[in-house]
Amino acid sequence: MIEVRDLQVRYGGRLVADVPVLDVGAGECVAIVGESGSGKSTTLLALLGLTENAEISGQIGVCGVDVLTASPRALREIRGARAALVMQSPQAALGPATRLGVLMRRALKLHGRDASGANMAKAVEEVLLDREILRRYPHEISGGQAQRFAIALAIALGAEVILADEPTSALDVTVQAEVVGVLRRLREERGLALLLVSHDLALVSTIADRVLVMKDGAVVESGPAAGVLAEPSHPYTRELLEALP
Amino acid sequence: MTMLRAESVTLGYARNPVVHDVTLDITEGGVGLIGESGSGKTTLARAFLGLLTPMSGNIWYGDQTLKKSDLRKFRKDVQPVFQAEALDPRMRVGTSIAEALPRAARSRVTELLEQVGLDPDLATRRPHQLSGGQRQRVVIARALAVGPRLLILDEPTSALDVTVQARILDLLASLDTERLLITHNLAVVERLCRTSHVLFAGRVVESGPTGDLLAAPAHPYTLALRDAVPKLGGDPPQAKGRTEAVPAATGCAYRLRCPLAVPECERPPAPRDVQGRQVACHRAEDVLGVT
Amino acid sequence: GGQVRGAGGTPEPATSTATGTATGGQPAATRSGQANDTTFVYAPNLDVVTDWDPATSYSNEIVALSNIYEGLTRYNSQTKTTEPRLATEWTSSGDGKEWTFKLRQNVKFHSGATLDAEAAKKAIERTIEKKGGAAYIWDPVDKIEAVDAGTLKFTLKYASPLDLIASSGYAAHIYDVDAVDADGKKTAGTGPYTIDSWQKGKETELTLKAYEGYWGGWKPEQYKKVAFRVTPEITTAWQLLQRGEVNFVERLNPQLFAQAGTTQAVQTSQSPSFQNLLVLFNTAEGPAKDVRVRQALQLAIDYDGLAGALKGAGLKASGLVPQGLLGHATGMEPKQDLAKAQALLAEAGYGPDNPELKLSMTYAQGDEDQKLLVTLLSSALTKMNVTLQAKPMTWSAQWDLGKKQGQDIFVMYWYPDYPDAYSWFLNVFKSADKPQFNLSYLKNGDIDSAIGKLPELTATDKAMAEREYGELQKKIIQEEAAVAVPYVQTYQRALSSDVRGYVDNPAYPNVVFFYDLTRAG
Amino acid sequence: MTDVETAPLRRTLPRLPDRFAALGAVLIVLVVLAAILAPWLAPYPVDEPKPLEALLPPSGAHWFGTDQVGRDVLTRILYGGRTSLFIAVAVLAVSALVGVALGVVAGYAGGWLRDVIMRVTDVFLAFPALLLSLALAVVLQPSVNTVILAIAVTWWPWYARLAASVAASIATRGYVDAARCLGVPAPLIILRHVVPNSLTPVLVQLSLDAGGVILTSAALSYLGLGAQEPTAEWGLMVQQGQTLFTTNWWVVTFPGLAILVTAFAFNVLGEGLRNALDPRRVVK
Amino acid sequence: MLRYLARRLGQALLVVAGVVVLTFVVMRLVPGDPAVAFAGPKATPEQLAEARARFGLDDPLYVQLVNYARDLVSGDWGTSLRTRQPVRDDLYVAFPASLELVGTALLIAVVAGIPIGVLAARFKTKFPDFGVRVGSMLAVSVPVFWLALVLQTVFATNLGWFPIAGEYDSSLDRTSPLTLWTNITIVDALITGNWPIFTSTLQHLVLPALVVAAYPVGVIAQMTRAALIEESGQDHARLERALGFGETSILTKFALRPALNPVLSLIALVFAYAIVNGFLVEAVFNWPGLGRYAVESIRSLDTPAIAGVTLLVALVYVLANLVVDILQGFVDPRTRMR
Ligand SMILES: Nc1ncnc2c1ncn2[C@@H]1O[C@H](COP(=O)(O)OP(=O)(O)OP(=O)(O)O)[C@@H](O)[C@H]1O
Ligand SMILES: Nc1ncnc2c1ncn2[C@@H]1O[C@H](COP(=O)(O)OP(=O)(O)OP(=O)(O)O)[C@@H](O)[C@H]1O
Ligand SMILES: [Mg+2]
Ligand SMILES: [Mg+2]
Ligand code: NI
Repeated sequence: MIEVRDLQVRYGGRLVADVPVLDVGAGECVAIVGESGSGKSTTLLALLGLTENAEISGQIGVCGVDVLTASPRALREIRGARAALVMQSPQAALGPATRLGVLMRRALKLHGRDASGANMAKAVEEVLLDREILRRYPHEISGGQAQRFAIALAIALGAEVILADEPTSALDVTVQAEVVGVLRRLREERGLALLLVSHDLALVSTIADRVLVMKDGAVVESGPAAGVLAEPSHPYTRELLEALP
Repeated sequence: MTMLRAESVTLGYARNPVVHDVTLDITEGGVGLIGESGSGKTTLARAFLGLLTPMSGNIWYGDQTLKKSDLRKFRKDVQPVFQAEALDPRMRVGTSIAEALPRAARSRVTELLEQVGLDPDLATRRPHQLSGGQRQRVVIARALAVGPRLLILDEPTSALDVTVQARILDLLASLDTERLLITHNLAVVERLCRTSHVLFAGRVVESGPTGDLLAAPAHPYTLALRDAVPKLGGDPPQAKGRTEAVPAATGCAYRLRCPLAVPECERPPAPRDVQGRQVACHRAEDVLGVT
Repeated sequence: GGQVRGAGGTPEPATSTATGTATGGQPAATRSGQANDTTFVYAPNLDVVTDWDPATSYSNEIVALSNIYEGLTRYNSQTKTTEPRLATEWTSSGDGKEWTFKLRQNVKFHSGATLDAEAAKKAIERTIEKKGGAAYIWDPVDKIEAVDAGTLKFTLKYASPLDLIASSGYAAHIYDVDAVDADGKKTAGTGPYTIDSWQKGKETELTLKAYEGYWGGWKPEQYKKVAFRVTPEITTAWQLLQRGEVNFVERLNPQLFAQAGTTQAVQTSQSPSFQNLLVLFNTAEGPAKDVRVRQALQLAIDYDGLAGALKGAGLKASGLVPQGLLGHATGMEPKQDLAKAQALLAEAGYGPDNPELKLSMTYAQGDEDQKLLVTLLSSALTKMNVTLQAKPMTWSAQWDLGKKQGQDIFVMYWYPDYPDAYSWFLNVFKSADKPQFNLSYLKNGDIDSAIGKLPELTATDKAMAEREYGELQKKIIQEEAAVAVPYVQTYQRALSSDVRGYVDNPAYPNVVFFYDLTRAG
Repeated sequence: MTDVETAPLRRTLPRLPDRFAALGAVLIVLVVLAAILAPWLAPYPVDEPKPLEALLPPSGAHWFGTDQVGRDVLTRILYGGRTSLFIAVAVLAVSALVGVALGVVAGYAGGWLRDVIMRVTDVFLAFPALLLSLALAVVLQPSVNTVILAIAVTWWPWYARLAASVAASIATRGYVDAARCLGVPAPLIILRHVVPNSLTPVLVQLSLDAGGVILTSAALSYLGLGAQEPTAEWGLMVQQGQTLFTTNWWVVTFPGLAILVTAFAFNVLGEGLRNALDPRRVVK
Repeated sequence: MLRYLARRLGQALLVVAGVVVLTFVVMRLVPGDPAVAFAGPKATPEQLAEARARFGLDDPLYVQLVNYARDLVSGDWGTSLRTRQPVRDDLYVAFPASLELVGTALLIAVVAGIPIGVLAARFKTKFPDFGVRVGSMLAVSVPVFWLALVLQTVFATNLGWFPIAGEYDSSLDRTSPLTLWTNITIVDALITGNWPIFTSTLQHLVLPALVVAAYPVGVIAQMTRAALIEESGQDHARLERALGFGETSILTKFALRPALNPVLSLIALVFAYAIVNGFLVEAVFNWPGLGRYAVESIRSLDTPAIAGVTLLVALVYVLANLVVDILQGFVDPRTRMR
């Protein structure tokens, strides 16, 4: 689903993300962890070509499309339809003046998908939301609902991979549990690939197959989740683990 | 010994109560205040600091209500450590710390900075030139400047990276002041507080010794909270009940989310003693049975 | 339900466009029709009518009312005599205290009533009673008698030129006292026009239509409709005139007037007025109490520069009384003389080597010509270490202050209510305990008594009166130096070139007698 | 009112975001220099009418021609800049001082005090600046000082509102609470913390408003309610030349352009500063 | 929502009360005696006394204020010293004409300003954006009275494309008289199907409306641009991009509505501003509106008339703000919560 080689992202010449290898296969869940400013979000956005005024080098393949050389049109076609994004701040990620249903219908039409009410309701119900939510505005729903709706969008569009940038860090733990639960279920039932960015090692350890640890833009350690967490080889990873209560 | 005590306080903004009839003692050994976002933790903290006047009820400082007490002494005794924008962005941090010190005692700034583990040279910097952890240390230093007996800590570390967070917690643990710690991180309370109170929708739903509380919650909300925390390498956290429902306006505020709710819950539960804890739940015994 | 704009108006028979077919907004004014279909459009710069009552009216509405109402006589500024109007002939007794007017026969008011001596008597008596506006002009009248239907006899308290008084543009109208309507719905005059429609605040505020029963009768080439289109901006008015959208503009600036002289579609008319500018010095208080200061100020005014900058809109004055009126004095043209002014100031203890002299001055807000005077005078005085603190004010504020003697120099225009020089002397220079228009606060017994004799002289011995006027002006201007008279305004009118028969009559400022006009070919 | 990001001034001030703002800065420097150096730059005395040289068209001797009493238009435009800038500075200084003082107190104190002050500003705000200035200018004698007073009377509430909203948001910041808990008295907190941190948006607003004040004062003078003869003022010049526009275009064109250029320069610079200092906009 | 409305209304009423007091205070400070202005320059002392009594100028100030407020409420806005008509009647004629002019101008401003803003935001930092920024900045910086003169001279006098002045050809009053319903000429002409007056009014409107529209077009374009750029930098725009929407459809489909919120609140302000700008323009174009009325009233120190205009404009402003507040609820659902 995602194949990254020698990715380097620079802002004004400053290297902020340097990822030699990052692969996510179908049905797989890969997590990127690291401290604030270590380049996690940047990496994620670069995958969809969403960074603004950044210089990017290397190779990025998403669902078989070479992101760096693809035409804007081709890029737009994979965005949403095949690779979907879920962001950190739940409500801010939804346009304030657009009803959720309207947003979903527009997105479905854009990609030529079935925009019938039934189809939309089905997607919404799949993430344990009431179909009535489609008539609401973003400010009328809670954070957890917003995140689940973002996931529902991906489902309705038939995305094959979900890129999630700290999807639960703005939520309470009880709500976080619910969102994580939905993600996990989708992965199991639909074989969705998941690329998850988080700073919560404990959370990552519970759902990710593989983990990348980033510090100051560089990947300092990567490997199967269990292995990395059990026997960290890099001192920074060790420090992270020790800091956990 | 109780230093500060909230007695049946109702707090709110512009006549909308957000904290209802809460009674809470700040006792020795650290007190934790846990609750989800918007449950009124900060509001309560501001009332303890005398920054917010209760709509009803009283804050007792020793044997006097806060309104009548000697505010100068109170200010010396109780100091806050907040997270957000706790430092004036245009003031050198040294000046910020010295703000409360008498002119003669300005030299203590160096001493204070060293006490919180900072290089005294940093005194001439402005907040934006410091890292998040350094900033938080400055805030603590400023609070310590007047020699308080009690620190009121409102999410002192939640915006920090875990590694930095751990060091700040160490620093806090090493201080010999009393503390009221507000957080939604259960692990933090476990470490720093002997007693804890769980707040839900502006009401204390459960209080007791932190260890007991987390080992065997007696309130369904405490239980959900505990089980939702991911454990390193453990199973994915579980959601118990519905998380989205807004707090109920009548009866038990938690009943719309509660997996154990029964018709009886439409009657507001009074706090009662269950196995050494104060719990406001009709089904506390059943909850204890689950754990 | 809706109401039709210009209610009371008479819509033209709707031949072309009642509601349907669009005519595409061609300016309808340019549509040619028969001559008597055309509307004569007058472009006033302010309100057309503020008072519909002919007894008290004392403002801009003189233009409209002079075409709706008539007096017993009318002043002819070219022959300088009064001419018959509602009175066909009149005689006065030798002592000037008894006047008999013969009234025109077969004159009907707009109300339908017939004009007779009784009606005329009632009208004048009502005007006197109302005490509004210019009613004071009838002050000499002691008694009015309707001798018979066609004869009106006045007995006066003191000799006065009653034929002149009766020609006044204000307060001398003869009207049907029972038909007066202050709301402007109907008119009570005998004149050639009546109201067609009136709506305050609209662009075309007032339209008049011919009174078919007018005693003078109607010819096809006369204008039977008149519209007043309020146009405050001179340039706009000028452009509308060029386009033929208006026919008459009462005043342009010198530059536009010059341009008008060379524009095909436009003709111009220029004639001296009876309105002059008075610069009154405070003779009672302050630094100007010193006659030398007043004389210096007189000499500091750049009379020729002012007249030059006015480019014909004003003519250098000679004395207080404008040309064309009995009492006008020739050879009194003032001249600037800065050296002499400086010398006088030095004598009075001012000037470059002495302390600064500050003089306060008030003048009319928004009057370009007065502003010109201020600009020139203040820059001339600055060089003599005199600072002119000139304040433009609205009339009422300026006048309020003036009545309290609050300024050193008061600038205003003066014109007579009826064409007689007496007005300048009686109102402006006769002493008064409570100043009304005596804003130089002059108090001189000799002058007062000389002024008192003027009406009788005018009525009885014109040559003697002429001499007395000359003497008085010398006293007031040269000896007392109570006033400087920089210029007499010149009326500069512009009108469409196809209008015939326009004669400017300065006795009726800004009035166009529409009945006298015809439209060429 | 939106709350305003109070980016520390020091960090961002020197950098203007783009060439557009730089253009404004350059224009302003030119306008200000021209005004300051007017006595040296002007080719003729400012107030010496020569009626016989009235209305000369632009030529080598009079670049912008002469006016209706024969004064050099270029000279009067240069001096007019002094009048306009003086008015702008005075108005903004007065309104900012009054407005910020009241606003900060209202915003910090909150409660009924804030309500009272805000209702009063609402009343003043209900009058568009020009309108109340009109009414005031009628009441007082028209002059430059009247214009300053009249405009300031309608302008301060904007600053009061802005300062109140900024101060209210600052009053909830942690450092203000901290200072209160340390026992710092309220007046000191206002002076030490609230005012300095409220200044950035006020400064931005000041630069944005300069153009507006210049336009308003010109409009008042144009209506005859502002500067008076013989003061050189652009709005007055337009008004006096108005009837001459079709015959002597230069009398109106140049003063009008002067207003346009100056207001433009200030507006551009103001926008630039706002973009640099205050990315989130304050709706005025 | 209802409670919010009620509170908002209460606030508005409070402001109106303040406006009345302030107007009264300002007007009582006028040095020229209104009685003098009414009775005319050559009035006798008796006439003056009568005028004083008529205006109640001999009562104590607070009595005058109470009377003033009571009269206002009962619809008596005083009598104009200049026109000698009830001020309310004068305003009733003048205000609709202003509304016509300002309304047209605002229509132009919205119809032109918002698309221009969208264009600039779409091509931000490119040439069209630069053009829009310079253009809109010039539009807000131009002195309207000057612009009015220039446009009138160029397009009416020299080129003859448009009529020079006036609201419509007044000779049409005779050929096709207009039935009044709203007193707003163009609206009445439209609803009664009076095409000659309609087209004539339209032609006469073009130049003055363009002049009045200059400032609103400028600010609306600027504000739209800025709000759109801000909105398109928000998190939700990133999600929309991630869903595959193009820049243009993000701007028009998602960002525009929330961005209109600040634009809307601006319109209330701009509306009042435009009425006042009309004061400067109406005189030049001889538009029979409030502005011309105000300017003439000011020149003749017509206190009741000035007070009337001031009050009316302030009321309109308060009302406009109220309407905008309510409208905002429709444009941006978030604001309904308050
Ligand atoms: N648009 C941008 N322009 C310039 N620098 C940027 C931009 N976006 C991010 N950066 C910089 O790139 C670095 C990496 O940022 P990034 O957002 O990827 O970190 P992160 O790991 O997601 O951190 P966090 O946990 O705080 O979200 C940071 O130093 C940040 O300042
Ligand atoms: N200044 C304020 N004005 C009005 N309402 C407020 C204010 N501050 C907080 N509230 C409201 O009071 C309630 C409790 O807020 P409080 O800040 O005490 O919650 P909290 O428990 O500290 O939440 P968090 O974990 O997010 O900090 C919330 O519903 C909040 O919206
Ligand atoms: Mg990030
Ligand atoms: Mg909080
Ligand atoms: Ni026309």
